[in-house]
Amino acid sequence: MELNHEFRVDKPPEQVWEMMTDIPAIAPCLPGAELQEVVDGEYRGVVKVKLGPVTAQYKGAATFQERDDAARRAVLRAEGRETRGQGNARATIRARLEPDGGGTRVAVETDLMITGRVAQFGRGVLADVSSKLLDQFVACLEAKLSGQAAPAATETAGGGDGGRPDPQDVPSDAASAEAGPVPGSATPGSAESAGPAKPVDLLGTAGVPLGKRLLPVVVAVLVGLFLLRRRRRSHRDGRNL
Amino acid sequence: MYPARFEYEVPATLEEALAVLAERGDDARVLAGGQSLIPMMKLRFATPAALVDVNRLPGLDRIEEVDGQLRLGALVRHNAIADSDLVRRRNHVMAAAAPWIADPLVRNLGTIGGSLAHADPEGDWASVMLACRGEVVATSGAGERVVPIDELITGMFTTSLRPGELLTQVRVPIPSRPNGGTYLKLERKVGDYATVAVATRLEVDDGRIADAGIALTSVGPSNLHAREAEQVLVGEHPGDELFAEAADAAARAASPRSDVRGSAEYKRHMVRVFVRRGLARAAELAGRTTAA
Amino acid sequence: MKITVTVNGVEGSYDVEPWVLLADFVRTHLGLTGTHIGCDTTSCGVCTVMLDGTPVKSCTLFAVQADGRAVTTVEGLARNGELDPVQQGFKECHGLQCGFCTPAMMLVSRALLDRNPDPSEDEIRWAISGNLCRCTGYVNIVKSVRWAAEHAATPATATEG
Amino acid sequence: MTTTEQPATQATPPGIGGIGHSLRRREDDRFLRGAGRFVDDIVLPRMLHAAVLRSPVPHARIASIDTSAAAALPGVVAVVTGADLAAHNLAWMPTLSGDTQAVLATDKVRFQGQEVAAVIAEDPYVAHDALDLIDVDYDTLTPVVNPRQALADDAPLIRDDKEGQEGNRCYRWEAGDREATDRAFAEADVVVELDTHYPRSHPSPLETCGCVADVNPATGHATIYMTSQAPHAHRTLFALVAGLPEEKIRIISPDIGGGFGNKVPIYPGYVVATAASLLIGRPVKWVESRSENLISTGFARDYHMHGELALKRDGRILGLRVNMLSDNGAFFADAQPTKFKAGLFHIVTGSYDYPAAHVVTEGAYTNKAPGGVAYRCSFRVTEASYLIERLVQNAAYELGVDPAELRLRNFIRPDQFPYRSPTGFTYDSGDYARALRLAMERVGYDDLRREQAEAREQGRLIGIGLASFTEVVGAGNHKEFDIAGIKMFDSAELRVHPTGKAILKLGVRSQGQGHETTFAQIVAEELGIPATDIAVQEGDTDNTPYGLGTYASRSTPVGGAATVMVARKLRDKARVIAAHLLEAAEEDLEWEPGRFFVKGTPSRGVTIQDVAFAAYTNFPEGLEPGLEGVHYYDPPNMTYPFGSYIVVVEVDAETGQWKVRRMVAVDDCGVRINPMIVEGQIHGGLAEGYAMANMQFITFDEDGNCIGSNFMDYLIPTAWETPRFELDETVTPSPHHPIGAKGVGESATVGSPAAYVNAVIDALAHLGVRNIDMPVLPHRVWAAVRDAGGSGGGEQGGVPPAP
Repeated sequence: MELNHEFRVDKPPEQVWEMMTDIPAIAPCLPGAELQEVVDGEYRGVVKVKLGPVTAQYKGAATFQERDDAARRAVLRAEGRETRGQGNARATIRARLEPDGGGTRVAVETDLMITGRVAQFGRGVLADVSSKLLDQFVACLEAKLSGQAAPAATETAGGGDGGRPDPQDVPSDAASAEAGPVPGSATPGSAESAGPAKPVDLLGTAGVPLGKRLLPVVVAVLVGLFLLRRRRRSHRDGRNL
Repeated sequence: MYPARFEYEVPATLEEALAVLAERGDDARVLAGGQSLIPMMKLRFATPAALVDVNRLPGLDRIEEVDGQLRLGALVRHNAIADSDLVRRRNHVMAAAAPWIADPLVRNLGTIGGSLAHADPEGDWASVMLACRGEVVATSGAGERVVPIDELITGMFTTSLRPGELLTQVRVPIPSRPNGGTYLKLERKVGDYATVAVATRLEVDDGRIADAGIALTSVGPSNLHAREAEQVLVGEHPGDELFAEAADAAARAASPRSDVRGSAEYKRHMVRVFVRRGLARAAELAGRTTAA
Repeated sequence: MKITVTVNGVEGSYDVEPWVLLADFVRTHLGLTGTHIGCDTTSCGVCTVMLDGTPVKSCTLFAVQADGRAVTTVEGLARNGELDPVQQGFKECHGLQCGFCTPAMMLVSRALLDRNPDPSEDEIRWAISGNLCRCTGYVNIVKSVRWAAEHAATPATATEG
Repeated sequence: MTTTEQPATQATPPGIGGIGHSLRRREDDRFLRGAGRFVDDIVLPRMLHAAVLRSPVPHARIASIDTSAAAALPGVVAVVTGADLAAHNLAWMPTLSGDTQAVLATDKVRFQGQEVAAVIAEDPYVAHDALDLIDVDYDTLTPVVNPRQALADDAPLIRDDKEGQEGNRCYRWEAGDREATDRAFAEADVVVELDTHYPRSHPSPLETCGCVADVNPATGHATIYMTSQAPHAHRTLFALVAGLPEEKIRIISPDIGGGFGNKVPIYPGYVVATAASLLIGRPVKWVESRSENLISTGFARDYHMHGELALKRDGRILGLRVNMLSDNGAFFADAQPTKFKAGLFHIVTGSYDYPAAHVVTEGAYTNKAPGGVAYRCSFRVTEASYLIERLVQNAAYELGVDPAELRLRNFIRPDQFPYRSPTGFTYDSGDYARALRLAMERVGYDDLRREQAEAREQGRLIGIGLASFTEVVGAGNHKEFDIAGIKMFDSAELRVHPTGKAILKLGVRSQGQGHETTFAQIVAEELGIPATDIAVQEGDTDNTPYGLGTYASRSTPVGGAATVMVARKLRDKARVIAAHLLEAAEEDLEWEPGRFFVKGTPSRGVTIQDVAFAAYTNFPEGLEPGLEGVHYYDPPNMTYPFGSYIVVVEVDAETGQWKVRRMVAVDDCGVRINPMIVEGQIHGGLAEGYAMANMQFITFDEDGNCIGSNFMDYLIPTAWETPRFELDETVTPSPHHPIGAKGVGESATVGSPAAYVNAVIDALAHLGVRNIDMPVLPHRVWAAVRDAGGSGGGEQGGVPPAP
């Protein structure tokens, strides 16, 4: 599955580059994530997820496969697995910054591969979940990059996802903080503080009737440790199976 | 086939249940019909620390007409709705949807309250309730609050129910004007989830559409309330062209994904077809009924 | 956890862990292996039993939920050694082949006939649509249920051969 | 209405119940009371439970496996990995196609769901708890999910374990005559082409696979209760794989909850449970879950086919050219005769008479489950029949000829039998035109065509689909057919007891086909002993004669023939005893069912029961006592059942949904032993054909995830969707089978998919639609109609995506 994103930040490229490659600083933008250690350039961490009745924990690691600070291009490869062996996820993320007036245009291509028991249960929702998580992550990242207080990334993701066409027809902008969070849900604010991450209710994420879709996905995002923002143009799908 | 271990609580009264839920907090899941939760546990996708079995709570299995509302206890089983004369007389959409939920045996156990609280975007009841302006009663130690379905469903498998709250009742207004509605579902076999399903409802007053409800299943991250499509209809005379226009609006509201059940393009097309057909059916029924 | 369940008319008390599914309880604890298990997703229905006279999928119900209730399995269909008309119908009309879905099909059919003694073919097909069969194409299962409807009160007729 | 070449064969009275009687089934009594005994019903003292850890990824190198936490869990007796098995030389096992397959992965995992480790525990809940605690580190590799991708130059090598394996090709095999076929195409006025994918399917019997392995630590005797369609062959393979002495292995195949080909291969779970029982000294049960069954055990089909049919303008077929690429998964584990790498797919020339055909088959390894079993079909005949019947139907549209008429013009004529086909089969007997005409009459073909034309004018779409298939079953003959080297004969042992009751023991194994009834009827026919007095025993290797088992519709053609032959042997012996009892010459005796009498004096006779008693109490001097015998039957040829199916559908072009209005099936399986059971077999096959045509398939996404891993995604029709079938029959006996029977368990699955698909295509043919791959899902129909006007030609393929 390929997810392509492009966005613009109102800051010079060198500054954006520095912020985006500071993994420890941006990791908390991933709901439920905890960066545990950095060993030889490998960023290791866990992501705890709670989706309706489903709970899962993923552990993973990300490394820069290529990083060209001068050209401001990088390839990050991340891989993770569910701790009970239910699934794996892998992503290759190519990021590229270009000056754009006084600001910076950020292009990110994510090639995401999700496998496992959950991925066997129909495909569409996994893709939904992935996009949604990326969106949450990006919203947080965007806020960071532009120096604002991070929005409640975890608690967005109601039905009214900004990436969807025709948002007025989607159930309310359920981004309201009231919408469904479980006590103890990580918020970017709290997650930034050190300490073990608590499970995160990914609101809009997987689950399934019968456990159909879930979220190895999440790992993918751990991956997404980086990047993006509002997705402009994302291949959401693919083809008919 | 072998769920992980959990603790089991089986309160006998609502008060007891609420106390247990308050005490257990997020560790506990409510066990109602169990027809979605237990399979998830068997596959070990879900491993709750405790289950609170609410099936023994008295009084939650009634279907009644009260104050211009159809009121269904949260434990009313799908088949009880399918078999209910009261529902058949008062709500076309529910009557049309009930027989197509899961399969006959699952319908013997699955409950309307459980389905709504589970908030599966491929679930049928949320769309029915969105189209019918249903609401639920959420009960906790602090009392009751009434939550419109639009506000209940906050995303995929996610609701605005608060910790310690139990969904106890579902309320659906009974229209006073001539009305009709239906639920059209494309499923490949009995028990299959909808590839696409559409709930449609019309109330007609003096030849014009006084109120309309349209909601979509399986074409977004949650059941979708097609408000723009509803607005196209209100105040107009029912007719094929109008319905086609509403269908287009509903199709725009859908954000389906391609998967094994069909391409995104096809699903969007099916929304259009079902909204058109559903509205035609609703208008036909409205033409036959008189005010309740 | 201690539960009291009436199985095929006999009441008993059992100690069972909460996570034991009713299907597993019936098969493993009670040794009633006529109830089968065929899927993980509440789809196939071969685990069907009657709970207080209503057919349910016993793989999607914990044994503790049956506390104080009556469970009927295929072993409880025959009365005083005489086959239920549904059982006779399945034999007369070749309603079974491998026999794996058969107990469930018969219990669902019994429940249907209790509610509707003279069902049409459509009504039969609808009633058994929560249960899968891989062998028969359902044709003879439908015939078997009709046979049972038509022979509700009469003893088994002689079979050829 | 029934047409037969010979009067309905009921030579015996109902009291004996020989051939032609619809005897009620003897096996029913236990199933009706819930007293069947399936593998999972077996509980042995001190029995342990095995659970298998499976790979969540389709292709990866195993970096490490940490089992310590799992092993430490209370109740866990052992955790087994590939390395443990390798120490006993059991990490790999041979497949039925002469390849190797990992029992537990040691180096790489090669498909999602592959067996990686196993837990042996005191109860199944603990075993599953422990699975969650095994930590496996995978270095993932690019998955190969499509055979074309597999054969591309840059494809990753899947089978790096095999010495000398350079790419992902696993076989290439040809049949027919290339030059003659090229010549035929040169002479053609019209060439019709079809490119279609027969999707991956799975037999998914409602009972999953499993076993209880019980190795006695004192004696070393292994008793393995196992879901096996071929217990004898499995015993031999176990001996070869595990190195156990064969006399110490007893395979018991108890009641089988459906097989359909799924229970032919040996699976890693059986080997693990047996090895664990051997090492631990306690019985070990392993029963797979449904998703394990769907993602790891023998699949079927997955053939990518390209066919070309050369015709003259007058509709005469000149030749056929076929290129087929099969997706074999990670291990070449097709269950098929050794000589034929793509099974009997080369019978793809079908029911038609033309001189030239050339078939090229090629197979590829992919990162998918291994299998290639004969799912309710005889070794890839299903795919073959589908291709030719689709091609012929499309040819009719190109030529503007009615599809029935085109078939009638090209059928092999009755006087051409035995007919040597251009790819080397010798068809035994047939009357194809009669079957088709009967089907047309039953369905009211001409009226339907008129209705179709009228409906089109009103904007409604009706389609009429035909399929006139020829099957080939009853393998084998020993010259051409063996599985893993064992020739495909089968056996029957008959013992008539002194009181005239009998027991028949067979090498085949029923999975619901009613052997306990039909095989008793064969004996009843031949010996006149009432069928109800004959017990039939199968599935216990210690107590039945060697045979290759039940699959590919071979029980009646081979096991049934063996039964006839052994019964006739005993009848010959009975005649000697009868002559002795009647003090008459053997040649002066006449036989009627159940009795010998002296010619011209019918009252002077002895019953078979009298003879049986005498065989033990009063036999002639010099004659071997007793009335028992055994026969191993090596069939001289295959048998060729055939039939014509007509399906009528209505299509909603707006939604793409289609509904079967009529389904008429005329089958000719030769002589029918028990018509009731034969019809039941046909019903089941027609339903499975419908399932594959409409909804049932396994596919993979580009990441290698198996979509269709459970019954919510792998859809099996219920009674509500399944069409209502109308059956009829013709009877053309097999000339070489001792009672003229041909076998029927699979014909309907072989023949019917093309009829359903042809019906949908027929409804849309006037729009230009020529192909929609199975399953004919609503969105594919909708897209085909939408694209029909454009250059896409209204084709809807179903090939899984390549990354």
